[in-house]
Amino acid sequence: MMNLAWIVPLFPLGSFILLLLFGQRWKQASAYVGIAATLLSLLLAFAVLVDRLGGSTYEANWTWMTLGDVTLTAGISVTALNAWMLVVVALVSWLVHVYSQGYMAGDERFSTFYAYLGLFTFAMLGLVLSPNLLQAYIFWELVGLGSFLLIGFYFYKEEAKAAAKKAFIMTRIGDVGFFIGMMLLFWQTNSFDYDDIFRAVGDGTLSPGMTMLAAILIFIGAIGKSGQFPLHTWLPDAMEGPTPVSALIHAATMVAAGVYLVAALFPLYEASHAAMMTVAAIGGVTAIFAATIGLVQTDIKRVLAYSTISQLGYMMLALGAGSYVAAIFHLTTHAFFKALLFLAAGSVIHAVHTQNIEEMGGLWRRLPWTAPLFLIGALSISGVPLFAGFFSKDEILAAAWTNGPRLLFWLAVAAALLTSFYMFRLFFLVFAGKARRHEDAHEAPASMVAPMLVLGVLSIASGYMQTPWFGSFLGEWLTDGTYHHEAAPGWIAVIATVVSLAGILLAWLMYGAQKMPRDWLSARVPYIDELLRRHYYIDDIYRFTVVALVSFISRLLAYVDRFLVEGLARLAAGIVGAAASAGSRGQNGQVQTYGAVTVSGLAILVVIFALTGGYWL
Amino acid sequence: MNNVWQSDWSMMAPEWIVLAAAIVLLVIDLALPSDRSRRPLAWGAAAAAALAMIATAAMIPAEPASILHDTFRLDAFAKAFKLILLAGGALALLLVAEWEPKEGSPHRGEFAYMMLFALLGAMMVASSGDLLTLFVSLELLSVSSYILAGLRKTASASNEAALKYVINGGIATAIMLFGMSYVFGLTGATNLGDIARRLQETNEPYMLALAFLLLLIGVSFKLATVPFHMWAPDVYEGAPVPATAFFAVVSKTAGFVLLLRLLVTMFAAAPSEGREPSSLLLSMQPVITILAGLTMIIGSVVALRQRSLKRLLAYSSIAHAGYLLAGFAAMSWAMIDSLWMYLLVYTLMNIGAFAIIAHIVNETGSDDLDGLAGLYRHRPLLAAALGLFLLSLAGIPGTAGFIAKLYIFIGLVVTEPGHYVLAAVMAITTVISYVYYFNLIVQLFFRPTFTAPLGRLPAGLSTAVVLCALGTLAIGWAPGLAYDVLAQFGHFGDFLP
Amino acid sequence: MTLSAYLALALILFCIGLYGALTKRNTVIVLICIELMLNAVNINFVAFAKYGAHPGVRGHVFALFAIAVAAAEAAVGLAALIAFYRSRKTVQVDEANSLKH
Amino acid sequence: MTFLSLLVFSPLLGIVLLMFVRKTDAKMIQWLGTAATVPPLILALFAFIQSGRGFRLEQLDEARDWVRLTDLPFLTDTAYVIRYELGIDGLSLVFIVLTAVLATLAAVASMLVKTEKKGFFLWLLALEIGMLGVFAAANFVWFFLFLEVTLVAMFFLVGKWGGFERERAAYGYLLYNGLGSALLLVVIAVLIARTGTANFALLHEMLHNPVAQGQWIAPLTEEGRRWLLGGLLLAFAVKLPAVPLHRWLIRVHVEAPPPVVMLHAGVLLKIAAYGMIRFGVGLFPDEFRAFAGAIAVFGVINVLYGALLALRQRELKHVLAYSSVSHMGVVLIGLGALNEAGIQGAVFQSVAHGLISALSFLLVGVLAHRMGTTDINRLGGLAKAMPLFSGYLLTAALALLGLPGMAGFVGEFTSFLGLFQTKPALAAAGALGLIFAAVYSLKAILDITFGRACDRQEAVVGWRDPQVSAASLGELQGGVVDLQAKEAVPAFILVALIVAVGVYPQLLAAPLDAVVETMMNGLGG
Repeated sequence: MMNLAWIVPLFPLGSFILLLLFGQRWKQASAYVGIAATLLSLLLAFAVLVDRLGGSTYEANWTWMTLGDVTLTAGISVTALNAWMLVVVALVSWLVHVYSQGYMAGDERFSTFYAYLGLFTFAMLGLVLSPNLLQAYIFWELVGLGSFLLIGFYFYKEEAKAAAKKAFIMTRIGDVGFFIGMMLLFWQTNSFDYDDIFRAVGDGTLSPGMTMLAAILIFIGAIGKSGQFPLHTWLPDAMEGPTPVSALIHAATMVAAGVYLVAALFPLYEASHAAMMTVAAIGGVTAIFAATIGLVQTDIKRVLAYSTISQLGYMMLALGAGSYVAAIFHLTTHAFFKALLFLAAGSVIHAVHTQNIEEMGGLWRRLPWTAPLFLIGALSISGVPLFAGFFSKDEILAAAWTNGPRLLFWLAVAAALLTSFYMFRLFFLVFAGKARRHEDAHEAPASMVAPMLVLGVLSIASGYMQTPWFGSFLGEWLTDGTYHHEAAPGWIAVIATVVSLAGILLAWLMYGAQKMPRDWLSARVPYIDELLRRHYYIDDIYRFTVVALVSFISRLLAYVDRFLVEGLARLAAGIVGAAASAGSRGQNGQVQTYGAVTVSGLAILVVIFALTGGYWL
Repeated sequence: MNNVWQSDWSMMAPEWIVLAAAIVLLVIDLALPSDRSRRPLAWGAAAAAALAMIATAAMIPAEPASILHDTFRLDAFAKAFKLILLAGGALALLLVAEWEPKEGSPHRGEFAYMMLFALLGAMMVASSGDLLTLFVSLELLSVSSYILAGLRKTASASNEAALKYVINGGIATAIMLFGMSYVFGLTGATNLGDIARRLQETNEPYMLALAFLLLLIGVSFKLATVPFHMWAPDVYEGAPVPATAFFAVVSKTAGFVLLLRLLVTMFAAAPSEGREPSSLLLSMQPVITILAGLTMIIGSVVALRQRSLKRLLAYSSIAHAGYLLAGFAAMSWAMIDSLWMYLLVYTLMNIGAFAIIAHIVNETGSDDLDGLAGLYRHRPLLAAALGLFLLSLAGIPGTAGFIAKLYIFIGLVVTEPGHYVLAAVMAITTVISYVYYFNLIVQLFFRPTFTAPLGRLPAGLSTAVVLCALGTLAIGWAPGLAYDVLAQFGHFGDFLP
Repeated sequence: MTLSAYLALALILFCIGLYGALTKRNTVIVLICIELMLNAVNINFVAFAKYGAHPGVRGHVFALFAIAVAAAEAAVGLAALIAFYRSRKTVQVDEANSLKH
Repeated sequence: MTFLSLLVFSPLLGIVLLMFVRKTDAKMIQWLGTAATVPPLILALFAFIQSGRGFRLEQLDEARDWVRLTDLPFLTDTAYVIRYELGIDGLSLVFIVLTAVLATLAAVASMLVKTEKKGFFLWLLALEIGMLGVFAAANFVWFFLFLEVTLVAMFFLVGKWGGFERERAAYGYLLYNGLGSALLLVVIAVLIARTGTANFALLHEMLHNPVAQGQWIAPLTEEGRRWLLGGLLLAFAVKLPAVPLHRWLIRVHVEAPPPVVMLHAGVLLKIAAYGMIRFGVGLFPDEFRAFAGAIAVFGVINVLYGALLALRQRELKHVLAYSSVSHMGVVLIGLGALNEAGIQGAVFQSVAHGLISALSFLLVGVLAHRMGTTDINRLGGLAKAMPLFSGYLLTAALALLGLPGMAGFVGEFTSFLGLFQTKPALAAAGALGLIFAAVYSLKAILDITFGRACDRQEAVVGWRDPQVSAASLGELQGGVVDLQAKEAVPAFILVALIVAVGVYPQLLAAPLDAVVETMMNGLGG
């Protein structure tokens, strides 16, 4: 089946094209096209995965472009990682397709929505199948396109417009880093193929300096796409998109692409300690940084967005700490529980028509399916034992302890505490307490609940792929059996459990039981509260530095263009014009002047001749 | 030496034709009642010029020869340039035929035969082998031209033009003659061949150089090049349009003929005081180069400010004289070839443009360039023809002007070292000239019209316009036509006596 | 008398003529000055014909032709002046300035 | 064979037929004018397909006697013989196909031109002849001849059918390009004078074969060659245009009628790229090396300068104009790289920008027609009223910013790939332009299509295009009309081509490969 893997992305592409052409006519039926296409993809992806379980790999290449003696190829490769990602992406995508049928019902651009979803799914599946950097870059940008289109889906909202633009541009900044890194690698190795690059890293063709430079540059791409500090600001704004989109793109798949990319290029990173440390440090900082902001958000989706950033930081930390398996493991579990959380949040929004958690409350009984499912997700992300998040997070903490700097480990622990706190702050504010408004809130239709159920199951079950007790299926598989679980100290699991429970307890005290005043901290250190509410002023810093600088240069150049460049041209024209006027005035109508000019011309020539004696010039 | 009566007078057939026609027309003009139209006389004159042209063409295969003690030479050079002079003359005479100044045209008969006399003078210049005949025929051209300029007796502009022409022409004649007297003094000969031979032995470099400069300045009057160009705009503006066309084309061609006959023949082998032993002509190359450059610049720059069409074309003709002088200054082997080609093309495109301007002046009495505004709307073909001539004057490919200019360029850069500065000046002034040529095109095609629609083009003008347009297009797209004719002259290998 | 004396005379005469032609306001004087320049040339021709390196009759002939041509030119010049006078009622050459720029 | 002559001059048939159509019969003129662009399109596509199937393009070479400037006895029989010579290779073919396609689409888009359609189409067809001829010429004189045909045709098209400042724009075009052409003419004259030939192949032979160099009429020193190449590059830099010689482009983009800009931005700017490759790299490979660094630097300056200025513009046409400057910088980057990837990149970028700018200006034309303005400040939220149009506009913006899967990416990617192998630091600086490209295109297009809908009356107050106003003011009373089928078809074709090239660049790479390889051999490596 692996040789058919190239068909997997084509189903959603077909859905995209069909819906673009006929969507207006099919209206609500468009959903079935999208669902069917992604289902086919999912089934085929499963088949590929099963095939891959046999242990073989598959790679196929076709000529994309010849440049003299260099042939650039396009192709697919099915490795353990790719096959795995294929299934995760296809699965989440399919679930979101199903969910959206209910969520987006009645929207006048319903078919367009499904078309865009198809485009995105196509790009994402293409990305994970790429055998070379160039192709990865192409799909990398295309998933960005899908994200951009879907964020701007409500185009008539100024906020959506701004968010879409911001998302594209911020990720583009990262992409340019990716682009340059990729080009440098090609310059050095004359190939974009992962295998060739790894070979060059291995045999020393690639100098250590260049390895580091390229790795870090490509990582900038990952920073942009995965919303890592300092290019994370687009991700919270991206919540302007419809909620299913947030679940699919900005939680489960696209934002994880950065993690995937670093994982796919892992041998390159492993060769450079500095690059690994960069990845780890950025990941660790992002994890704690985003978590702190998440504490004070009042928009349900923004809390989840910051949580996503934080969790992606975890994955980066894992990669930087050398635990490729932990990163992918967390990527997978996160995909499931974060998608679940978003879909549940979508269900809540669908029910109450607001995103402000201050206006919610007491929805536990009104949303009998959504609430428990949300709880599962929250427990999972908080790392409560027996839920999926616990296992993957534990793995990361262990990796950080054994390979990373101690500081990063403790940052990760602190982030874990914060995570469970803000997740349960969210949970209690939304579901517990008295119903504040929205007496008429009611549960979502089955098409929305069903995908959540599936994800709920996965949010628990997916953790058991890799546990201290039942063996490391995922690790073995991803590393072709060479995986050996590094025995981390047992106390790490204990600490993880303790901090997550502590966070939940604290949240319960403040928001559930309301035993503690909510402004306990903000009243004491208001400036910290302000700092967090303003997202550490990152947007403002950008506005006053980078944006100001660019617009200053731009204005400067505009003046140069208008006055210097145009001015020089006008000056030349002016000189000719002035000469014309002077010449015209010199023609004064006096015939004797004309004669005099002639005679003086003659005289000048004679005098020069007399002086130089014929040695002209 | 053969007797006068034994000379082969048939060699002068074109001259005889023109002379006879001029005298016959003169007589008819006297005899004809004053109320009869003189238009047929102009047509007759044009026919005579055309006939003379055919006669000249028929003589092309003949070996070079000379009669009258080598004062009249019929070499390839003479034939080639006579063809251009006659073509220009015939076309200008067509303009004369339709000349309708607002005070009436009582002197059209005179116009026709005076122009024939002037043409005769120009032809004789081309054939002269002697300083004396050269001088006399030049003066025939000049004096007739003064009269042509003043033919609108009652129009003050015409009078003023004639007066200015005479005064400046007189000064030019005196300067040139002064130069000739020095040449004569150094050699004691008046035959150009003799002069050239004896100059090789002269040891008076300063006097020789002075003579050269005097002659050069004297000739530059006819060429209308720096420093003797300033009369041209005034005279061109004041003179009747057919006369202006004649000055711009035939007079200028004659000037270049004179330049080649006089300066090249006499000084090509004369010694000089230069850094290395070379001829005086070559050592004077920098002077000519500078004058050519200045001419191009002044002509094309000052034209930018003109509103009168005639005056504009006057400056344009100065600029073109600069291009031609540049071709001369290069002194490559392509010199005479490229000048001939350029003058041929220049004749066609200029007369064509003047024919249409003549029509506008006839109809509106003004030659302001506003008169062109919106011409395209009522007279699209006329506008297209004028557009073609203007494009050709600007040297746009697809017209004859380009191919001629290209040849000048090639001549400029084929020498070692090449005249790159001059080529650059020529290139830049060409672009400057785009401004005023295209300004006219803008008037023709883009602007709305202000004036009453023009009437139909009369027969004489339309003949001229059609011929010129066909020539301009044909040489533009199939330059082989013209170059094959040029090849007949064997690169003027028999030019030097 | 040597050749150079004649040549100097001619040159001086030429310059006087030239000066007059370029400065005098009366057109008749201007035309006379042009005649002066042409006569300077004639002196040159005759002097060269008599004392030059190659004495002969050619110089005289040339001078005769020059005189004839000068006469023709003067005639046309005066005719032009008369026509000009008719339309402008002046013979001042500096008032012939309606055509300019 | 007369295939190429037929290809180049077939629009002449349309010109002749149009002469006989009544001025007022707008429908007939539109129909005939469009139909006249079809024969060259068919012939060009035929040649393209045939060459893809292994047909050797040299078989199409044509030569006919045209003029022999002189037959001086000391010259050889072939010296100074200028023949009418046409001949194409893969490089020319790519551009010819581009020209033919865009000409047809521009003719279709000309339906929005309402005044004096007859004259418009006459000049449009003349322009097409010129463009086709430029690429088909195998001889410097004919190359120049066709180049000047485009110059005159553009002068008329801009000066007569342009916006309010049309005459100024036309003059700017004329003078800048005239200077470029004049410089080019001097170079051509030197080459002809010294070698006695204007034929590309012969010139190549004369310049590179020591035996042939013995037949030179006058020597051409090393230094002389460098000057010639410098002149060539400067001449084409004006036409490209390279900063700081770009001001004319801005005005032409703004003032010219949109169908004309489609051809101008789409094809005419590419003549410069073509010329630099064909003559710069083709004739003076060794000397080109010395200039490569400077060209690359200018390329990067172009990219950044154009992009940074495009950021500030609030008039859509200005944005697109500066983006053209920026995109042509990528062409320079490719050339400056001077390797296979770079040169192919320059060609890709040329083609890509041709298609993309044609699409952009097709849409600009529609926008100006519907809204009476292209001022971004007066527009907004169009996606509601004109969803299809906005979709295409967004597609154009994405293509403009070099989205992978579209042609622009292939051009940029390949050019940068080239430069990264020779001057990585410079290339990295240039890559920053990719960010700015995203910013300016999205900013402009999203402000028009997304956000709050603009008030239509308010938008119209600022109309400035006299050509469209008369027609659109009448329609303004009614609602806004989305993209009509006849407008959508050309847009769709362009999008399809953009995507086709973007997805499968081998389509273009295949015909180019042999040409570029020959050039690389000339470069000695």
